[in-house]
Amino acid sequence: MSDDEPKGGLLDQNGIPITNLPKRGFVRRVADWASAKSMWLLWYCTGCGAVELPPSFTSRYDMERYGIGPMATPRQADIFLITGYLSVKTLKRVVRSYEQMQDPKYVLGHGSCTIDGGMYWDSYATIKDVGLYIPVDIYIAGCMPRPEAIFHAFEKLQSMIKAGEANGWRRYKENYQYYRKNQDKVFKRGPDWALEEPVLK
Amino acid sequence: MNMSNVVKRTVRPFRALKFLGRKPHTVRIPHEQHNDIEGDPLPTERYRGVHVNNWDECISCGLCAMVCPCDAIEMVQIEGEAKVRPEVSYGRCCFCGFCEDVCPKDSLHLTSNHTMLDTSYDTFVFLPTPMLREFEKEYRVEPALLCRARKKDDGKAEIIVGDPYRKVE
Amino acid sequence: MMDDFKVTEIIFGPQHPGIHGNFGTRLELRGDLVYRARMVPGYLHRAFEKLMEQRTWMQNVAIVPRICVPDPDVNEMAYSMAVENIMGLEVPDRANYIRTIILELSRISAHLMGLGGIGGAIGLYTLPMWTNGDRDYILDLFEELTGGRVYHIFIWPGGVRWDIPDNWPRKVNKVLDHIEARLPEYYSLFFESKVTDARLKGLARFDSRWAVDHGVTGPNLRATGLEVDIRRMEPYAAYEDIDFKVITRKEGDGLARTLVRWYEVRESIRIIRQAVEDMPSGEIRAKTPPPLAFMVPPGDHFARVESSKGEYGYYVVSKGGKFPYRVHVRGPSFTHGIDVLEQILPGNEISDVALITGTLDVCPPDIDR
Amino acid sequence: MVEDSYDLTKRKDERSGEYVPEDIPAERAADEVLKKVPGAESRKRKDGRVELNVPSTSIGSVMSEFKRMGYDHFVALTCIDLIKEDMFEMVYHLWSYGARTHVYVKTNIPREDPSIESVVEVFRTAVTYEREIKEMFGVDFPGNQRLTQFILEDWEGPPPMRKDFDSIRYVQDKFDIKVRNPKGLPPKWTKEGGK
Repeated sequence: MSDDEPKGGLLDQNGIPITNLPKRGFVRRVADWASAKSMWLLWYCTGCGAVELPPSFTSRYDMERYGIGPMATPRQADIFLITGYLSVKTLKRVVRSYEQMQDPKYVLGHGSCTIDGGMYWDSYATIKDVGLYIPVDIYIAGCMPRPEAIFHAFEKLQSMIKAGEANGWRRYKENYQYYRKNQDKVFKRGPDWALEEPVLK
Repeated sequence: MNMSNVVKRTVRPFRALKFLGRKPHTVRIPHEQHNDIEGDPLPTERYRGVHVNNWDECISCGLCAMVCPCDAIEMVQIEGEAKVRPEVSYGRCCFCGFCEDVCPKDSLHLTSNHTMLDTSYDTFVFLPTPMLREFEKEYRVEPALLCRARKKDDGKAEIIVGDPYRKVE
Repeated sequence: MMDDFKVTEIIFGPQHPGIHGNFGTRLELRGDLVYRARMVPGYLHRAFEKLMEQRTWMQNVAIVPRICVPDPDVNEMAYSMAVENIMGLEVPDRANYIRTIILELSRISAHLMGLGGIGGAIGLYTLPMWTNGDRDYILDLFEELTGGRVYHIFIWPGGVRWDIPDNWPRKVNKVLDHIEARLPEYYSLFFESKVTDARLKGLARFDSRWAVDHGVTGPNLRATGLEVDIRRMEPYAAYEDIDFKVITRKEGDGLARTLVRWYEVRESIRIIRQAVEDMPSGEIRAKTPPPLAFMVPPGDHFARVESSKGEYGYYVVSKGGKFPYRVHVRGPSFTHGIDVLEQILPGNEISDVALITGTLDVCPPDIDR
Repeated sequence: MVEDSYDLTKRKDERSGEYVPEDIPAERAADEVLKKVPGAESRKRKDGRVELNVPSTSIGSVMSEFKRMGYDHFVALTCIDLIKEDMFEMVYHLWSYGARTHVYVKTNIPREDPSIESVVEVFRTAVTYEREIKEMFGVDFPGNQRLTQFILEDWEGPPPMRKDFDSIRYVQDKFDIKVRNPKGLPPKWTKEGGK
C-alpha cells in the first residue's frame, strides 16, 4: 500500500469498505433506524439516468412508499443519486453540492457509467469511476437501471443504514486527501469555494 | 363574474372525487409483479439484461468482443481452459444486445435479469455463465456470487468465485 | 424607474429543481425582472461527435439514442436515414410502418413528460403525476417490442431490428384508448385552470418572422401559426401514406405552445392507429452487410426528422471504410435553448424563467451532446 | 379557460411580423448565386438537393443572396477536419420553407490559423454554431461578438474535435482507463498514418 492510498482503516486494498465499524451507541442506533425510514433525495439530474426519476417519483412507482422524496436543496438532502455519467464540468458542481450536504449522507451510483465510464469510456469529457472523487455507497449497474433496480438499491441502503454500514460520508472525511487529490487532477476549484477540510467529529 | 361562473368554480373541484373510485395504477414493487396493460408480466423474454454464456457451446470466436460498442467484453484465457472466454464489465456494458445478435452459436444470451447492485465496483466484472439462471425468478443478480476470474502475472486468469460448468435448470 | 434597482446576479441551475435537466442559467436581475440572461450549457457534454468517429457504423446505432433522452428514437431514425441515403438502401414498407409507430409513441411519451414539466413549473403537481404515470404504459409497450424501456436501439440502417410480437398491436390500441380517455382530464385539470391562464397567456410571445429568423422549429414554430412540419415537407418513414393534420395555433405564446403539444398527442394517436391498421406484411430489414463488415461508400447526407422538440438533423460524412468520418448532430434545442432563451428571457419575471424553459421544451442533452 | 382562439392583451411587444415563405427552387436560387459570385460551382444531387462550393471570402454575400431568395432557415453549420488536405471544410445547411429544399453551401479554409467571416449578421442562428466550432475546432469567426467559453470548462488541451486530438490517449492519461479490446479501435487519421 503506497502513501497515496486512503488511510483510516475503513477501506481495504481494493477500496472495499470493511466491516469493523465504529461502535454505535443506543441513541445512534435509534437515530439510524429512524433516518432510514425518512430520506430526502437531492433533486439534481446529473445525467441521462434522470429520465427514470420522474416515473419513480410519480404515481406508477411512487417512491414515497419508501419514505423517500425529492428535495431541492443540498443542505436538507440525505441521498445523492448520481444519475449516470458525470462530465468534468458537472463533477465540479456535484462535489460542491456533496460537500454542502449534512452528515450522514449517502451516494448511490445509478447506471453503468458511474462504475467504469459506461459507453463513454473513451470520451474526453466524462469521468469514469465516480468512487474516486466522492465515496459511493451502492452502485447500480444498468443502462439505464429500471425503477425496480432503484427501489432495490433503496431497500439495500435502508438495511445498510440500520446496520450502520453505509459509511461513505465517514470515508470521505477520513480519506479526504485521497479524494481531494483525485478531484484536483480533473478540475480546478474556484477561489470562492469553502476551503476548510471536512473533519470527522 | 356572474353567478353561474361562481357556481361552476365552486362545484368543479368536487369532480375530483370520481378518482377515488378508480383502481390505483401504482406498482408496489417488492410486493407486486410489474404488469403491462393487459396484465402480462414484465420484463418479457426480449428484455436486454445481464448475460449468460453456455460454455459448452461457446467457440471463443471473439466476435462479441469485436462488435461491442462500449469495449465491455474481453476474451480471457483461463487456467486449465483450452479456449478464451468472454468476460463482461458491467461498468461499461450498455445492454444493446449486439453481442447476442452476432454470436454464431447463440451461446451468449441476454436474460431478463435487470437488477444488479453492489457496494463495490470490483464485482461488476465477471464471466457470464449459466450460474446466473439461479437468480432468474426475482430478476435480480448478486454480482458477488457469480463466476469471477482474477488475472495473474503470466497473463492467464484463475477462477476465484463460482463454477462455470454447473448446470442450472 | 428600472435604474432604481440594484442589479443582482443569480446562478439558476444546474442544481435547481425548476430547471429541466442539467442546465445552467446566469441571470442578472433588477428587482424581479430579468435584465440579462446567459445560458451555461455543457454539463451533459459527452463528446458524442468524437465518440462516433471512434466507433463503427453499426456500433454507433447503440450510442446515438443517448443524445436526446426523453425522445431517443429520432436519433436512431435520423442516423439510419442518413446512412441509408449514402448507401442507397431501400427500406421495406413494413419496416417504415413500424418505424412510424415507434416514432409517434416516442413523441407522445416526450410530450407527456413535457406537459408534466410545465405543470410542475406552475405548481400544479397533479399533472406530472398523471402524465408520467400514463407515459409509463408507453414505456411498457416499448419494452415488449424492443427489449429496452428507455433506450430501444431498434431502428437501424436498413430497417428495424425485430418484427412486432403477435399481441402487440392490440396492446398498442389499448394503451392509446387509455391515453385518449385521459386527455380531456388533463385538459380540464390544466387548461381550464385560472392559474394556467394567468401564468401562460402571453408568456414569452414571439411571432413567426422572429421565430424563423432565430431558428425556432417544431411545435414552438407551429404555435406561431406557420404550418411547417418535416413529416409533411420532406416525408420519411410512412408519413406519406398517412393522413394527419399539422397542428398550428396563431398566438405564439406559452399557452399556445403547450396547447400545440396537447393537440399533437391526439394527432399522434390518430397516426399510430392508422399505421397499426394499414400495416403491410413482408420483410422488416433490407439486405445489409453484417455488422462487423458494415462499410459505407464515400458521400454525405443531411437527414432530418421531426422530433417532439423540433427539427432533428444528422449530417453524416463518409470517406468509405468502417468508421464514419464526421457526424454532426443538429439538436432542436441548440437554437431555441441558447440564443432564443437569451433574447426572450429579459423582461420576464424570475418566477417565469423555469416556465419559459418548459414551454419551449428545451432538452439540454441535445445541446451539449 | 381556453377558448379556441384567445386575444392577447396582457403583454404586447415588438417581436411581431408574419412570415410568408417564398418559393424559389434550389436550382434557380443556385443559378442566381452563381451569376453573382465568381469562382462558385454547383452540383445537383440525386435527391434534388443542391450543393454549392464557394470561395471562403464570399461566404457572407452567398448567405445574404440565399436569404433574399427565401432560404430563411439556417439549419446548421458543420465543420469537418480534412486533415489530409490540410483544410477545414465548412458546410452551411440552408432550408427554404417555401420551396421545401435543402442547400449545402461548402467552403474550404486552411487548417493553419483558421478564420472565416461570421454570418451572424445574415443568420442570427449561426451565433451558437460558430461559438461551438470556435471551441471544438479552434476556427475564428471575425464579426461574431459571442465567441466566449461555451461547453468545455478548464480545458487545456488542443481543440478536441480536431482529428489529431487523440481522445483515447488523453483519456488514458487523465482518467487511467484500461482498453479491454484494442482491436476494435479505429486507425488514426493523421497525415502520416494512412486513412
